[in-house]
Amino acid sequence: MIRKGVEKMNKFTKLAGIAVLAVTVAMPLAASAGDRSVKVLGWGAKSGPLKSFGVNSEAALRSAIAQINAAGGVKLGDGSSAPLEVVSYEDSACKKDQNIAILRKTASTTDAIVGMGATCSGSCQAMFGVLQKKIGDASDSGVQMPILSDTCIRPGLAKISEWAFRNVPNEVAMYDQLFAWLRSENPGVKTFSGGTETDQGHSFITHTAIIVQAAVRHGFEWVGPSVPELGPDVKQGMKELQAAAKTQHWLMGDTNYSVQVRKIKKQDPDMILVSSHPFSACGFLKEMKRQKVNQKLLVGLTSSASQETLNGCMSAAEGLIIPTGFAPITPEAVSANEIVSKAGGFLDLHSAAAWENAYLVKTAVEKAGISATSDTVAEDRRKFRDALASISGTAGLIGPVTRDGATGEASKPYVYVQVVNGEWKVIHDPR
Amino acid sequence: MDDFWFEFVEITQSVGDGFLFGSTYALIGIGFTLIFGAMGKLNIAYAATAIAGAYSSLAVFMLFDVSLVIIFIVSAICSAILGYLVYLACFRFIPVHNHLAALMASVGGLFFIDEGIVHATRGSPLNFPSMFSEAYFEVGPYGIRGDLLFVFFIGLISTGVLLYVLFRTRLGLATRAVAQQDVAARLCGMSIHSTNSTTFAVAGLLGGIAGAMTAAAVGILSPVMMLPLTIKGLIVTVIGGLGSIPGAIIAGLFVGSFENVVMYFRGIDERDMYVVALLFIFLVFRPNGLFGKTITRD
Amino acid sequence: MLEVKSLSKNFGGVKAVRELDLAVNAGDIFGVIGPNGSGKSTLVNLISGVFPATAGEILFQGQSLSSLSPHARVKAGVARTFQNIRLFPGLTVWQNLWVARNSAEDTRAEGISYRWFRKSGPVKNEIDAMLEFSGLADKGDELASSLAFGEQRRLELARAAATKPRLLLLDEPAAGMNHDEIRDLDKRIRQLRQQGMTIILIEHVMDLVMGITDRIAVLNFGSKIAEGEPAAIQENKSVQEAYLGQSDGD
Amino acid sequence: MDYYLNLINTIGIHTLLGLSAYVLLLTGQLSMAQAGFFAVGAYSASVLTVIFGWSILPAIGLAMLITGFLAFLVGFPALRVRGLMLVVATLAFGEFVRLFFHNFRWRVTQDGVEVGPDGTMGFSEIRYFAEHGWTSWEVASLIWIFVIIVMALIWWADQTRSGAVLRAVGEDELAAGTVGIDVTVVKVAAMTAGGVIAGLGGSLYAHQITMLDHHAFTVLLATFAIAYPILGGVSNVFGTLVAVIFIQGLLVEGLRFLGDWRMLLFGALIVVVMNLKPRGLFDSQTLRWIKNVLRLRLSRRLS
Repeated sequence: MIRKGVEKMNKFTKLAGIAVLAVTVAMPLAASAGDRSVKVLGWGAKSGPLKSFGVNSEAALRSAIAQINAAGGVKLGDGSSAPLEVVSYEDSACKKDQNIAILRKTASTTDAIVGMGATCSGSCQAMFGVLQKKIGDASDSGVQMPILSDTCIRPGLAKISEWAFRNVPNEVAMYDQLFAWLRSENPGVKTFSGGTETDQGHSFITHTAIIVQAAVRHGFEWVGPSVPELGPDVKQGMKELQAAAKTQHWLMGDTNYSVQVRKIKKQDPDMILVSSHPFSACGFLKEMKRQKVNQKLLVGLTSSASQETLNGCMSAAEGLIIPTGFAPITPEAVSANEIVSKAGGFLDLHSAAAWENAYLVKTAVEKAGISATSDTVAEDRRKFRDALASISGTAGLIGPVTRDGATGEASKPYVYVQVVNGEWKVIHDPR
Repeated sequence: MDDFWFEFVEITQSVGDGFLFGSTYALIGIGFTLIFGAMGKLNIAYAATAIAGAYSSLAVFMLFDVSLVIIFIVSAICSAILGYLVYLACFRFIPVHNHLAALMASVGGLFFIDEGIVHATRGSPLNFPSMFSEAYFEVGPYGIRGDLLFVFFIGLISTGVLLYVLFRTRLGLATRAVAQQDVAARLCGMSIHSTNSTTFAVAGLLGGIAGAMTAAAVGILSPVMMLPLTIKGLIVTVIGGLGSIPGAIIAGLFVGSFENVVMYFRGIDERDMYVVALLFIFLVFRPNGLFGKTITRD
Repeated sequence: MLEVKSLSKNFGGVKAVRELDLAVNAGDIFGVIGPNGSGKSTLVNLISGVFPATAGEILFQGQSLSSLSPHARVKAGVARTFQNIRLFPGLTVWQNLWVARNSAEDTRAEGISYRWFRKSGPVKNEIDAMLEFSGLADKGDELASSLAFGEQRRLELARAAATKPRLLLLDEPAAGMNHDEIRDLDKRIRQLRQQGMTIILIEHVMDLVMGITDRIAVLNFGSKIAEGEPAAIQENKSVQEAYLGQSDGD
Repeated sequence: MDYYLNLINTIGIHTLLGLSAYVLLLTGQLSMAQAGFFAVGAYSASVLTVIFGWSILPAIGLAMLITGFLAFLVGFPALRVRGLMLVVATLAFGEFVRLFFHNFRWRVTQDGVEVGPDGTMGFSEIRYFAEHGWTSWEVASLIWIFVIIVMALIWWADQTRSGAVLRAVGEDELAAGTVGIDVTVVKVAAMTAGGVIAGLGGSLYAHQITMLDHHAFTVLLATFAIAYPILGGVSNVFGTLVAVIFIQGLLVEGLRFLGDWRMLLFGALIVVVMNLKPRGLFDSQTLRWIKNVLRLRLSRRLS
């Protein structure tokens, strides 16, 4: 198990080196190409504990755009074609004020027609709040800048502003499907319980409002602390559940999970939910292993379907099932995966979305027919935004993505992956 | 009656786990205490050096396959070196009586170490080999984690060694002399700086063990552990009474079990609030902590 | 003026002051002498309220000080200096006096700026007078920390005097001074007495004490072993015993 | 332009945060509670504008009062401890406030949508400025009017005797007591003033950032609060401003071109500065230097 870890580590370092090269080479290329270029600006967490998010997304975005440019760039309004250019990829450190700073910087000091960020749902929530809420609302002095995000996954964020768009999986459908499938696959599994990290908005809300209800919906029986209000509908009994199950929840930075695990073990569920980021998910899983909890099924949060989980607790995570918006199952996905890992990143559900976003931008630009000159930036942004809103579907890496212009949300295909022998394996493909 | 018995078992179990886990807090607390005792200053970067030590030992472990004992030693040594570097960077060249500057510098050190680790690992949590995690003794209704027991004993041993060094050796004598009367000590021809740097190194050794122990007990290393550990360590130091090693140990074990009990009854959202409240209670009723002595100078 | 009734102070087991009785008349310069560790400084700290007495009472002009905090005692009219000088090093000489001056009774003396106040503030004249008194007139705007040792002592004396006390406690003001400085100090203390202050002088330097005081109390091991006119004290057997073999007192 | 105004606003808000710690530092109290007060100010002002639909100014005013009162209450127990005990005690208080808001729920339905603080999910869409069509210029001027007023007041207080008294307490409490300064009053007053200023900063921050949750008010923010006056030096109120510009302007925004290395350099530079200028970037000697330069300029002009 350690051995694998070693290889992984060494691979990181190699790839990191290549990444630096790739980026340094890519930048001048993008700059020099043609007199006109369609500018985009990206940002994410490139420092702080969530560094990997930013690094992976940047690698994906840059490689995808390089690929697009290699294939001739994008068509402009006047029929000519121009390359896409990543003005820069900023580090927002997952901080609200820095995200807002970068947004305003992008909007006011660059010709970028779309901002592609950012890591951390809380930061996005703040950032979206700075945007103009309704298009063309003169009384609203919010920033008018289209944002296309790959990582702000907390439910229902894009509705904050009509300028905000996301390309994140629809977790409600994703988990609904997951438990329907698990139900049919494992008739023996009846009861379930589990916990989440209460200081991370996304994990917390997804667990208590979506995942648990979805499990209930498909006939699994909640054996945690009794919550009579719990029901099959999204958010049904959410507050009661949050209150009742607080003694089996944890925090992202926790080091001791003995009480939580003991409580869950005592309930002896067939299926255990660990709705948490790798940092604490690993701690929790390891504690479960120590206390020899013997569940039949182990279900995780989509954010944990990443390399970090394997780095953290390969063996303890064995058998962990997670629905995710990405897996190298289609030719496109496989090749994208190779390209991005050459660029020093890993393709997971977030960075894959970043890759898709590059192509989404291409489609929207060509639909909008922008002129990409420095004096038409404002109207280009507006055109781009409307085009983006009008797109009802694109080809994602693992299948068609349908978009809803009104809410700015996407509904992506997804697959179910499981940790098998220390690797992510696709165990079911509902597409 | 039956479920009462059950509850009782569960509660005592939680207390036990917390108690064992508290030994990591205790070690961090001792580190703060040592440095405070020697210089009257707070080295905020201390817990960070501890974790950093564990990280570097992990790197060693990944490069060549070594036994767990080695890991602890490596971690201790690395953290000792880091501790010394922190001393050089944040304390050595700052005027002795300028506490604010030293405090701020050590904060800078914390940021630097934290971000440095993130930079090296992309912030990804890393698997830390937990020694005999299979050893899980079932004593009647109770379960005792072998590795936590081990952690606890390592904690005891290192503390014992530390106390011996402090009260039975010349170095310890010097340290305590400097701590009590640095001017007088200087007059006796002791070099404040060498004494202080050794103190930092010794504290670092301890921190390295604490870091490795925490990592082993959790099973992973991640940068998000750093800040909570720092805060817990500080709380433990104050509850134990600034500058009192036995105080720090007892406070550490106590806080560990206390927070577990609160966790058991009140849940995660209130756990830390109660720990903080505990600190306030101490500050109100025992402003000098468990073993703190009132220092009166005119 | 000041009455100390069976005053005691214990630090843990140590009895620093035991069952002490004193009576100081208004306008006197009252000397307190005694070997090191005889409880002289403790007495000052008790009167100025640095720490509370274990037992006994301190009456100042008939009212008890026991319940008052240090600053309240200053307002009541009791000021002090410290054996180891305690100025506000970061403040200018003038500010040191300023801070002390106003807190006596009138607090309305706020100004627009330090410079303005320094030129034409309500109590400017009095503070300048104190500056004169301390002989630091030309150093008013320098930081207290930049002063020489002797100057610092003078400033501290002036600062204590600036609070307009009726009773002034001087804790070894001559410590570490040379003869000229001591003569100078002697002059200053007499000046203060002329301004109507009662003074308690704690000192090792015998010729200063003997020359200036009206009455002297001798402490040993925290209790009074003698009291009387300087001349009488010099004759006193027990005092001589107390000081026998005592090589200190400069 | 918008970006630079935004940066200027951030600098203004953090200056207020730093000044709230500066006032306490003058009396020798190193308080890690400022982030807590900042949070209280932020949440109360936002609740007033979002839930009660108040206009911004009265909301800020009441938020300042609330925070000030809280700080006043905290002031008394804070007297019992000093030095590092105070640091940890106030740190604990800040954490307590943070954890309180982590659990703080107050949801009301306004024309169909739920608004208000929602525990971990935070308190989003505090869009008073945008909704009322404030331009970035207007926002910036509002913030900086407050900043200038506060700086002017503190600068002035520092000139008057009150300032001298604050510093006297900071330098030697015992001596201060024995020259008739009521140390209790001074310290509690300073704590209250610090609270009011932090409350002001917080309420401006909330409306600038539009979204609050407990992550924003961690020990990190408390550390920044004390870092500004320490880095800037307490010899002068402008030191704090200089430090804020140094950290927010240079280290955070200015070093963006360094990419991943930016935050790494952040800590290192703090260490370097503290070693080179332990009494702060803007300490008395720097001040003297500047004065001399100005005087030279003047004399040259005159001659």
